[in-house]
Amino acid sequence: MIGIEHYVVVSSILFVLGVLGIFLNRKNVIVILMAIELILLSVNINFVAFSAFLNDLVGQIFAMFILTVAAGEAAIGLAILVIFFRDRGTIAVDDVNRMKG
Amino acid sequence: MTAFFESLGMTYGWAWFVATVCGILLIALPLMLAVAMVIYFDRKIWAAMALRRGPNVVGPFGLLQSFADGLKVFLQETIIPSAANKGLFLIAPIITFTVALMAWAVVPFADGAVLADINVGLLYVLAISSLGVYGVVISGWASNSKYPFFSALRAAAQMISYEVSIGFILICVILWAGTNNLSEIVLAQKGAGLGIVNGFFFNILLFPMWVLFLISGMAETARPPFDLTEAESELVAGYQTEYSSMSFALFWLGEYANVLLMCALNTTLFFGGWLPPLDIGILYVVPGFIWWLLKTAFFFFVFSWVKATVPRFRYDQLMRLGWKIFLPMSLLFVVLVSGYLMLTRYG
Amino acid sequence: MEGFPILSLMLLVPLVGAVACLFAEARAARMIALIATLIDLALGIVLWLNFDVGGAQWQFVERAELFAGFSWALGIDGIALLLILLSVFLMPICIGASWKSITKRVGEYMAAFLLMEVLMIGVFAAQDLFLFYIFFESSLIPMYLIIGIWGGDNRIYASYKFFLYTLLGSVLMLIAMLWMVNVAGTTDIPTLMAYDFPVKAQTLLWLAFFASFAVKMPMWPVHTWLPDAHVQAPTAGSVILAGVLLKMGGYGFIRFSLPMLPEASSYFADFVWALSMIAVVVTSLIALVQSDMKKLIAYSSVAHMAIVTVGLFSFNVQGLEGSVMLMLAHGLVSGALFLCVGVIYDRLHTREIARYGGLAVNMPKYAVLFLFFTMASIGLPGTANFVGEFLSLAGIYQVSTWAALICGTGIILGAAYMLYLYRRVAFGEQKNADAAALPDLDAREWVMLGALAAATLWMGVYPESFMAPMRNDIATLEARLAQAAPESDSHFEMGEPVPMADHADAAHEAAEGGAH
Amino acid sequence: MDFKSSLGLIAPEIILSVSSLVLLLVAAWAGDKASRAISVIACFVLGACFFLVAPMVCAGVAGPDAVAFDGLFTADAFAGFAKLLIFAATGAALVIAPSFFDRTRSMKAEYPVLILLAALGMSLMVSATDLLTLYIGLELNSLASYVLAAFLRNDERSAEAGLKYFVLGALASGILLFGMSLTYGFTGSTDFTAVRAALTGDMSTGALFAVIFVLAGLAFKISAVPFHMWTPDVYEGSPTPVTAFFATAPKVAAVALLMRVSLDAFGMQADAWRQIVLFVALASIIVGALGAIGQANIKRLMAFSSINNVGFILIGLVTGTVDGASAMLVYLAIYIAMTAGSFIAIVMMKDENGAPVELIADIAGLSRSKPLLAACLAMMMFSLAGIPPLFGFWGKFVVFQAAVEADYVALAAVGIAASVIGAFYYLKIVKVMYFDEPADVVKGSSDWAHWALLAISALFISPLGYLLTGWLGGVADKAATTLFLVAA
Amino acid sequence: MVDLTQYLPILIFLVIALGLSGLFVFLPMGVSRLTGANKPSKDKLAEYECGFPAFEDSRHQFDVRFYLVAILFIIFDLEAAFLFPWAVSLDLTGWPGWITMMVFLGELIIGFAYAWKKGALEWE
Repeated sequence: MIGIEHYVVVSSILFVLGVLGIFLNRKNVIVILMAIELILLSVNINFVAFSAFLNDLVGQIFAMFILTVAAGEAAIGLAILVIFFRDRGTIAVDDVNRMKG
Repeated sequence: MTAFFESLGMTYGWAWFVATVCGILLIALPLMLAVAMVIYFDRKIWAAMALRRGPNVVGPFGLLQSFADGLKVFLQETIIPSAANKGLFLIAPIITFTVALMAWAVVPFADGAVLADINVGLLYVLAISSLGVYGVVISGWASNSKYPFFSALRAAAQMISYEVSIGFILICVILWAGTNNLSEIVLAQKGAGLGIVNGFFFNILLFPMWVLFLISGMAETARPPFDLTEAESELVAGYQTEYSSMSFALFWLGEYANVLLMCALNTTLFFGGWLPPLDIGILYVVPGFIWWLLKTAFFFFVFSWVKATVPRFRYDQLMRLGWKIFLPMSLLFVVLVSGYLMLTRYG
Repeated sequence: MEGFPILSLMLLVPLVGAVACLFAEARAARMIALIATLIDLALGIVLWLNFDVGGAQWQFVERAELFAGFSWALGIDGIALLLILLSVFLMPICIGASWKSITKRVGEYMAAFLLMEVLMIGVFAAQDLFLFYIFFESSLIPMYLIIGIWGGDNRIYASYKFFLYTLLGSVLMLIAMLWMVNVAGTTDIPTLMAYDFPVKAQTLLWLAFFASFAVKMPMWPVHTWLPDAHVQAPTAGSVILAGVLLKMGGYGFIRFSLPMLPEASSYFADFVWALSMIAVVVTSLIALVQSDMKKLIAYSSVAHMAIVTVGLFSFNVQGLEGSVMLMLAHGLVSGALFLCVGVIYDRLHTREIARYGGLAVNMPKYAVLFLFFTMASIGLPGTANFVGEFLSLAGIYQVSTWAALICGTGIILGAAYMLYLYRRVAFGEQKNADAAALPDLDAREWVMLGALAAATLWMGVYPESFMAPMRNDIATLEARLAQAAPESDSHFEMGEPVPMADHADAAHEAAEGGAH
Repeated sequence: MDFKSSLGLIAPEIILSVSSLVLLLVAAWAGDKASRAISVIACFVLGACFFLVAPMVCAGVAGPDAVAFDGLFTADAFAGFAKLLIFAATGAALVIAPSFFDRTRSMKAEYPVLILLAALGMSLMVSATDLLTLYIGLELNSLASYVLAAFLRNDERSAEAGLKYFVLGALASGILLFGMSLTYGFTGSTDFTAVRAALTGDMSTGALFAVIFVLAGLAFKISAVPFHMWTPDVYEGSPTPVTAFFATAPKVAAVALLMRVSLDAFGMQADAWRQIVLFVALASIIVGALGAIGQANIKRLMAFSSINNVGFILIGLVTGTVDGASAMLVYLAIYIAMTAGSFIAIVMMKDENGAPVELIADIAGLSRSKPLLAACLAMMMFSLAGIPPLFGFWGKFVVFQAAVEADYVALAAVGIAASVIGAFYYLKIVKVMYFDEPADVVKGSSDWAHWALLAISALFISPLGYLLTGWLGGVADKAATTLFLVAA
Repeated sequence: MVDLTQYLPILIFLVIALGLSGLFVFLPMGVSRLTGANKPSKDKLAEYECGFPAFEDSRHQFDVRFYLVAILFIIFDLEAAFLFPWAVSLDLTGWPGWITMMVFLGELIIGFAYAWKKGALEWE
């Protein structure tokens, strides 16, 4: 039988993939957006799994909220990306470098 | 059916499995057959409206035309353009067709005649039909060709635009029925209109929603007059331009399966599904499936009728209709329906 | 005078003056500053006259619970009185010294000086630990600006060094203060002075205070900011720096390290002596080779302050009295020496010793006064420094012969570099034509230097005027220290000095035994 | 608490949301020419909220009376205190914006709306006593902030700032969310009180991970080391009024949130997170101080300054006592005044074309051409460095006092010693303005609103600020006490 | 745990549907090889461009309005996601539930009106 650990492990793997996607990706900012979504989805897996496991609906409600916020976040991210692309003509990660300390 | 297979000496689990597989095949295969037939009827109706004959060579009255077409594409060469993303190019039609089939899993054909009687049936339908966009977008992208790409973008924008209003329309239905389960929605329509008409359409608050749903359904399935995705004069054959052979046919099949699904949903959500039109005892003698079939066939006729008679929309008109008319209207009706229910039923 | 908040008034007058100066143009700002400082001087004299010698330890006490944690508590004992007098005495002279030499941004300059005066008086008058800290630390800002804006060529480096050195020292002190207040439950300095902190904790506390006061003092080897700051600061800045700011360190030792942490002070006495001995000798030698007048005097300040520290850490009445006297004397004399440098710097715009020579010929009045202050700095009997140095050395001699010997050497070296300086500047042939043409002192300079000379003489000839107010306080301090005073090496044997380590142990035993 | 009284408790939030929505419509219909009017209205709205919250703070509201919606939301004095700071800082960000954007004609009517929405988000954050409310508030604030960072659409740096802020901010909320999901899983609830009750005794590894992830996510939001990388870039790239906003209000919100989460929800496991916070605090102080040294852009410098200051604030958290919490609140209040004042001064520095002056080299000799402006900025710098008698000293003082009282003497010593490094670069600004030869870049005048705000903040951080210590300390004590009251 | 067995048929359906459609795609490819209909050539495999060779990369920029539609869709679709559970439990939540949702819808409508006014829905 699939236990709660399995869900947590899967979500942890997705989470780590998402984080790695942000940091290792050198090509395209869109990929970063996808990595962020991946992180949020891993969290959702956690919430839904815990919710079912605990017999408590709050987790699923939380997941709904996360979905909504993720949508808003994606929308704003895309909008900013479009602005960036208009200004700079590229969305390569390495080109996000106009400011250096 | 499970009991039948159990009586053949199987354990419960196996019996259930075999029964389920049989049920699936009982849906999928007739569906494909039906698709072949409705393509034929589509062309026939269209021809009749234009005072033409339509297919009439293959078989009696040209009945076997679709099968001949099918055989032809089956034997054709599958061309994969050299610039295409091969894997995605082949996956796209698979997704389209699979998704088109999947949605049928929760459609009740008659009382109890449903493969998976899940409590979120309507959500499931909505979810699965959203996935259809993937097939379209992937095909347009994977073709790596200009016209399919534009077509795919247009198709995606169009589908998601109307999906929004469909969502709100469905909310109205759910509000009234108080459930997400399709069978229960059908049962809720029993005598819903003045105690005698089986169907939500006979309701001053839900009738406009039905009209919206019908039109949105056409737009959602990119049927004429909303077939901007394959407007020949602009986009050749749309996202399927680069496809050939059976891959091409799968889009075709999927599209018609979706059209049929829309007809079935019209039936199920607003016209009482398998119930007879009127809540009169004698009408219940006729099996539910027949009623369902008749109603669905009727809606298909409506679809063809519209296709034959209404000129194609421009893209901006299409988007305006979806976002500026349907969406506010359906939102308004969510408020009205729920408010009415609060005042009368729950308040 | 009972009940009249004279101390607050003394703080208020220059503060108001500072604000007024900010908005005044150059001429008016000078006048405002002079008037404000003179009023404060007058108030200071009133304070002195009303000080009840032999009366209560803390006089002119003001106390108002202002804000969370600490209060507006002012009050002075004899030592603070003397240092306040020194401050208010030097301030008009500083203003006078800047009368002509400062031409740019005069208003801000005067405001900074008046602010300095507020803070200096505040430091000496504060009776609340944190109030003291605020005054103590705040003095960095005006001094930083004075050096940085009106200083010499290398002023930025000097101002930074001054600021960061002293800040680093004092923040550590803040932690120590926080801890002490937390343990003792009060911020009242007189209470804290009688509070017995755990001996174990005292070590760290003492080091934290030491970090602050040693830098301020300045003690070798953290003195390096001082020559830079002096060299770059304008004349009046140097005067105030040498005259008063350095005394804050000494005052800190008297007020905090010694009475609040007697055991630790005793424990570290050897350490302080060692540093002081090194300082006296090393900085004197360095001073010998200086070619820049201000730098030379700055190093001499370090040496003098080292004698102050040995005096303080001799733990007996002579030493303590001597150090206070030396602080006062040094405030007057080094201030005067910087003024002397300023006088010729204003004329020739160089501090290079070699550029002068034979000034005695064309500037006789100047040469006389310069000679007087040179002699005072050396410790000529009859001047203030003699009293201070003699008492300090007498004090340290009672506990450590060796320290007294080496510090005495420093005084001889002091005579060497000061006389050498004087010879090069005032005597000899007039090899530089421009230096030979310098005019003598004008009336303004004469008044300034003359006043300082008079005060120096007074202190040297009749020190009792200054000893009397602090006698009781020193006695109290000595009594407080008695429980921990290090064992003397003088009375029992002549000969081998006790190695450092043993010394420390001895001090420990004494502390634990509470003997003596 | 029934529904109706719950609504009463969220009155400021209701006002904020309704007015921001209405103003959004006004912005859409009236267009950008109405932006000034909308800003003014938004200021009034914030003012109204301010005075709605103020009595609550003074009264020290706490306990069950302050809990709305079954524990989702708590409008206690602690939240109120933070809200006051947030509203004040937000108002400042509104006031200084128009003249900044006017030069490039980029003042959009949406600016005040976004600011209001961000304020609403922060207001929710500080009142959150449930992970769900926390998340919603945080995201509302973040989303508005991302847009604000990229507000100058034609400015490359602004777009880049927005993108960076977005990516790293989203990552931060992802980390935070993951921690929250684990918290939920291991405690079975999202309510702080229940989480606190569940997290007693020995903690499982999973719960430990939950705590670490949540704290890491929040550390991101307050730009504490090692999650500070975004700060300099975002501060530099964003339009200066937005930077001023970022440096003030969200800091308060995030710190208050961090306090509530760690002291309330994770309060029973203080030993588990104390080491982490301690490390983060020291690292922030040191990195913030060292990182600022080589900066040529004053906004970047202020970014490191904010990192540095966050470190000092966190020292209060390490103590985990009421005094520590109160000290944090006092520090925050003073920090807001100092930072807002500095940024107002920075906004006021314009060259002859009206373009903002951001390079430190360009403000050389400012004390000659603009003595008052230079004096104010110098005051802010000395205050940030913590030099008495300026009020900035008091913030550091109370924090270190709390640390010493809680027996973290070594921590306080290291922290305060590191503040000397910080003093170095604050002095640099003063040095450039006062000691260097004039560069004569800063020209142009500023409007009275800027001067007024600058005067207020300067007055607040001047020695006169000490007159407020009693009152400020009292209010902060009350607020901090309510935080612990809820926890108890 | 929630009873998920009722979803099992759907899973089986998915497998069968995938198999079926996969069969339809790949079987003809094999058949055409066998029948000899498979004769790819360079021109045949070129992408369709009304007979011309392709002028440019087909994946160039496209109209930003598609982004806008996508963004709007995401938001409205998720709003619908909140409505579904609300719609089936209206009898349980009562008036507070209804009012809350109306407030939510109101906010959404304001956003919608804003987007409309700002021209996000225009498609010229």
